[in-house]
Amino acid sequence: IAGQAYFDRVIAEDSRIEPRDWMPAAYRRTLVRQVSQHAHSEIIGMQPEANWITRAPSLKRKAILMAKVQDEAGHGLYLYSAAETLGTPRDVLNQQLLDGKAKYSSIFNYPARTWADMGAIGWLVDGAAIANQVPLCRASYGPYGRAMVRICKEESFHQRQGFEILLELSNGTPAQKQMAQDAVDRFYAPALMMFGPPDDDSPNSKQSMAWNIKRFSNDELRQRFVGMIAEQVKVLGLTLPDPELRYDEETGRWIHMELDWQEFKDVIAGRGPCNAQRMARRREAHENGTWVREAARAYAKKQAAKRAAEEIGAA
Amino acid sequence: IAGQAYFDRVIAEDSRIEPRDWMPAAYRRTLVRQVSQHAHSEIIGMQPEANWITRAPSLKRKAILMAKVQDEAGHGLYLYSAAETLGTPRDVLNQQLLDGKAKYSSIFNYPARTWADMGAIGWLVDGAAIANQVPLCRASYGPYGRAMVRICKEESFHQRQGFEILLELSNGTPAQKQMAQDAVDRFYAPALMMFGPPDDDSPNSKQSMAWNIKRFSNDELRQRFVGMIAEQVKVLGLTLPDPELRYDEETGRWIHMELDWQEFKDVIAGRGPCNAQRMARRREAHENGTWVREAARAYAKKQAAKRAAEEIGAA
Amino acid sequence: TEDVAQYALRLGDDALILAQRLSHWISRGPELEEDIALGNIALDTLGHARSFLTYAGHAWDRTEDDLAYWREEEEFRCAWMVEQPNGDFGVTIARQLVMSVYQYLLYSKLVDSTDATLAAIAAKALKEVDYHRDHAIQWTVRLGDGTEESHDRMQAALELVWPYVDELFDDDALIDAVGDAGVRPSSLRETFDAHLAEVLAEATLDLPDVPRARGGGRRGEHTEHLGYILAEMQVLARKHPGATW
Amino acid sequence: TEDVAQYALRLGDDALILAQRLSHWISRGPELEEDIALGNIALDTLGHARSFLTYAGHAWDRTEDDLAYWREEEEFRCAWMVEQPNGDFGVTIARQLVMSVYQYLLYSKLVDSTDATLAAIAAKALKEVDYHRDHAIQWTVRLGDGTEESHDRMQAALELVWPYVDELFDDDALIDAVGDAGVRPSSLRETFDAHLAEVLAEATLDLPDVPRARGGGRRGEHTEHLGYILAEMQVLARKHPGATW
Repeated sequence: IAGQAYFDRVIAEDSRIEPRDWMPAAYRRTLVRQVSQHAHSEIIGMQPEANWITRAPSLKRKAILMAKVQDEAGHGLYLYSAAETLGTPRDVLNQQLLDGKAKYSSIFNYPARTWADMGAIGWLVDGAAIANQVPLCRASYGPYGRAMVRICKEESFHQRQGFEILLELSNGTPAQKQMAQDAVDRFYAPALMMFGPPDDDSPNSKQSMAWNIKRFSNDELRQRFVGMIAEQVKVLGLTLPDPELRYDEETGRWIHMELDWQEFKDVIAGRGPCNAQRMARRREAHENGTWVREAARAYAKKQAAKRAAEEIGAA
Repeated sequence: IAGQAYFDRVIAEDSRIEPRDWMPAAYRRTLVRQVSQHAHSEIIGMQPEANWITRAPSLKRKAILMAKVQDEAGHGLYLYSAAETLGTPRDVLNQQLLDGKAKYSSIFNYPARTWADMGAIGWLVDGAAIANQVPLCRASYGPYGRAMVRICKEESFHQRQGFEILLELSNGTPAQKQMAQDAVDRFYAPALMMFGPPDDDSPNSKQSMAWNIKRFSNDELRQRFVGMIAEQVKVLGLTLPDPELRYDEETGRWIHMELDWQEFKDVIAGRGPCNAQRMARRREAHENGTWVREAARAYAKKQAAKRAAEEIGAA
Repeated sequence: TEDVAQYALRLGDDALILAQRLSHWISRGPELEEDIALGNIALDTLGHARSFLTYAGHAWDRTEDDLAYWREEEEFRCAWMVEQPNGDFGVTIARQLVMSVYQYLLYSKLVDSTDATLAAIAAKALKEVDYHRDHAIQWTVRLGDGTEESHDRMQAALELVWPYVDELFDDDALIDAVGDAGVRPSSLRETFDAHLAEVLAEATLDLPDVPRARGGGRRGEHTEHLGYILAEMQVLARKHPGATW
Repeated sequence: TEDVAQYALRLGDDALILAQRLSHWISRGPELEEDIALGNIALDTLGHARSFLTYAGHAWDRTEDDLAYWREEEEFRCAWMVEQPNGDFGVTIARQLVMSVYQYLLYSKLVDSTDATLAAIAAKALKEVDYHRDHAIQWTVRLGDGTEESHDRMQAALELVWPYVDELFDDDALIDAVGDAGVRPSSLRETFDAHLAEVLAEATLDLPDVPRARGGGRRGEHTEHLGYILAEMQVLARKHPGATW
């Protein structure tokens, strides 16, 4: 069997679709969008952390942070590769980002104002990312799932490092502890919003779940994450800025405060704190690199021509 | 009478040559070289001081320093105008600077490493410049002499400000006083070398003096300057790094240490601390400004064409 | 009063950070005349900053230098516009166009402040800002209607700074509190828009259509740029606590 | 010994400041692969800095962080080459070409140091620097023999950094004092020149003919750039004396 029937069976068996398999156009489109958005998020996500590399307060932390931001570039690469297996080349995807036609995770439109943000981003942002991504390791599209496995492993390492930064600050001077608490206060709500709008306002989720791309609903993932950090924050000796946070024994669910979905929509619409800055920086890097990429292409062409001439000469 | 005879009489009467007067080609050449070198020195001389504008330690000092560096740009403008009256346009002179064909005062190839250098540059470098320039106010070429009058007035204001910076530092904390002494130590010898090589090694001086451009020999100016700062340094509560410095009652002259003329030649030949940096910065500013200058020219042309069309229409 | 001091602090911080940014151009301008012009503008603007900060500091027994050198990032009250990097000459001109027109309109009203000191500072600043405005407009027109390259660069420059325009005109509780001692930013917007539209039309440039950045400078929430600006501006003063210069 | 510590300090400062400069490229590279490559090189180089500074610090009971964050400008011992601004990608590659070949030759000899720690650090660093060298050479050739624009830019980049080459190979009293524990810089010059000549020939680039800058980094006399580098690098650590991170 082939075509739709094969695809349906693979999905029904919770098995994997591979690049050469037939797949519905909408499935392909959805995946290209999701995987490339994820890739773009890794790339734009380098910026808030790169902002502190040159100012990291110890050489050890500087090294860890450099390695982390570099890992993100690596994640971007895997994900663009996964997206390319679906037929859209990386430069097309990159152009969509530069043109503002493709989205990236809106969390990266928040500024990294202090060193403690390196902790909060690691702990909360990477933490939410992992909660989102661990189920994606079983995504029905093979290359995506496999990329996710590798990424999740590194992300959980990053999350531990973020936690460690906050722990060190929390056990440090009063000013350091204040810095840590302030960062957690600023990143808590944006991190919760990373799971997307509430289930009753998330129209695409159902289809993604039917295709075995998404495995849990936004709200399920969110409340699971909130439960996790509610425990971890105690170890940190800090608090979460959520007076309503509690575990509801009856439903077995975590209850958290109402989130400001208007803010979420504003940031997605480009009205966040750093949207313009992030895009400007990305475009600038791309433009400044044009002559370099052109040179690399021209050189490769010359070399290929030379090799071809040699082969003819040798023949 | 006209031509050589008129020129000779003007020189003999210690009167002034004006742009439209006949003058010997060598006189014109000498003046173009001297005046443009002087202009270039003002322009390059902005750099060591501009280096501290953004870091000036008080808002008042920041304002004074900004005003001073801006004055130097103004001096550059007067001097280029004076040079232009001799027939060489500013963009030609500027290109000579950018191409490394024209010189500028080698003192500006020394770095401004600390804030105290703002004091030392004002007191010693501007001080030496004034000692050089006051006699130039009577230079036989009118536009040059008149530009010098205006410049000297401002320079002596700058020198006082430099002295004031050092005085404040000298009366400040031990670290500030040390910073001041260190700056004086570094700028003393280079400032003395600003008067040029010793008289017996200064072949062009004689002709310049005959033409009433130069009025005193290098060594005369130098020892006069050294006498002046030898007195002023006591008020500052600092010392000059010259164990041999003394007033010789017999000859009525100040004696100072032997200067390192090899260093002087090295710096002139481009091997100073900042020659490459200064030129790179000037070229970069020029290149970055190309599109702006082109735009201004294009706009002026369009406007002129519009006005011409309107006049035709009105006629 | 505390409110007036806080208000003066905003105006002072806008001017201070703008002057700091502009001063970087001295010795780097596209031509000698611009080294002088931008230097002049920076110097004027620094002067305004000093007046406003000195006045604000009276309320807390702090000098202009205490406020400039010894506050932390989150204690600054400047708008995001002035924190934007210089970019190329076009970006600096775009930022100047916005800031000089904004400050011109603001000071034009502030001369009628019920607070005599603010009114006096504004009166002095107004004449200077009028020149800054003229300078920025002339260059906007020249670059916009110059070459194809300069047109494109100037248009791109406007797009870059435009997200930060709206914040300048945001009202907030402090504006209510200062009342007639200050100027309500929103009240300047219409004139600003009309003026800018005229300039951009003459410059053959399009009004950018880009979303606003959130802003937050008036609450001490700044862009990622401010930390770098302050690190440089404050480094020397902070190495010598208690010293005078 | 004090001499060996001073010698390690030089090597450490070269690596530290170079890493600081390089790290600025992360998230700004011409393509994603270069964000990763330059990030890797910066990270390796920072690692070398940490080893050398930790070792140097033993002599004075100071940690790597004491040395990185709490020394003043004139206490640093880096060469002027590493203080040079990144410029465009070509300038960074030109600086990398010089530094990676220099460090490769230096560490190749330092593995035979009579000081076991220096020898061990060099042995580890050597493998990494070999990759850095390869990266810089490949890009030099690609840019030199790429397009006309890239050729011109790369040639200009070489001219920009070349005045700072000679200082790297200057001997001085400390080199005499450390003897066989260190490497005599002048002894590396011939191989360096030969190697560079080969690379530039392949890249169709000319060896720059420009006068050397005086130098003085080994004596604590630095370019005007270092103050800015340190202001940024040290700002946070210095705001929290005694804190751990």
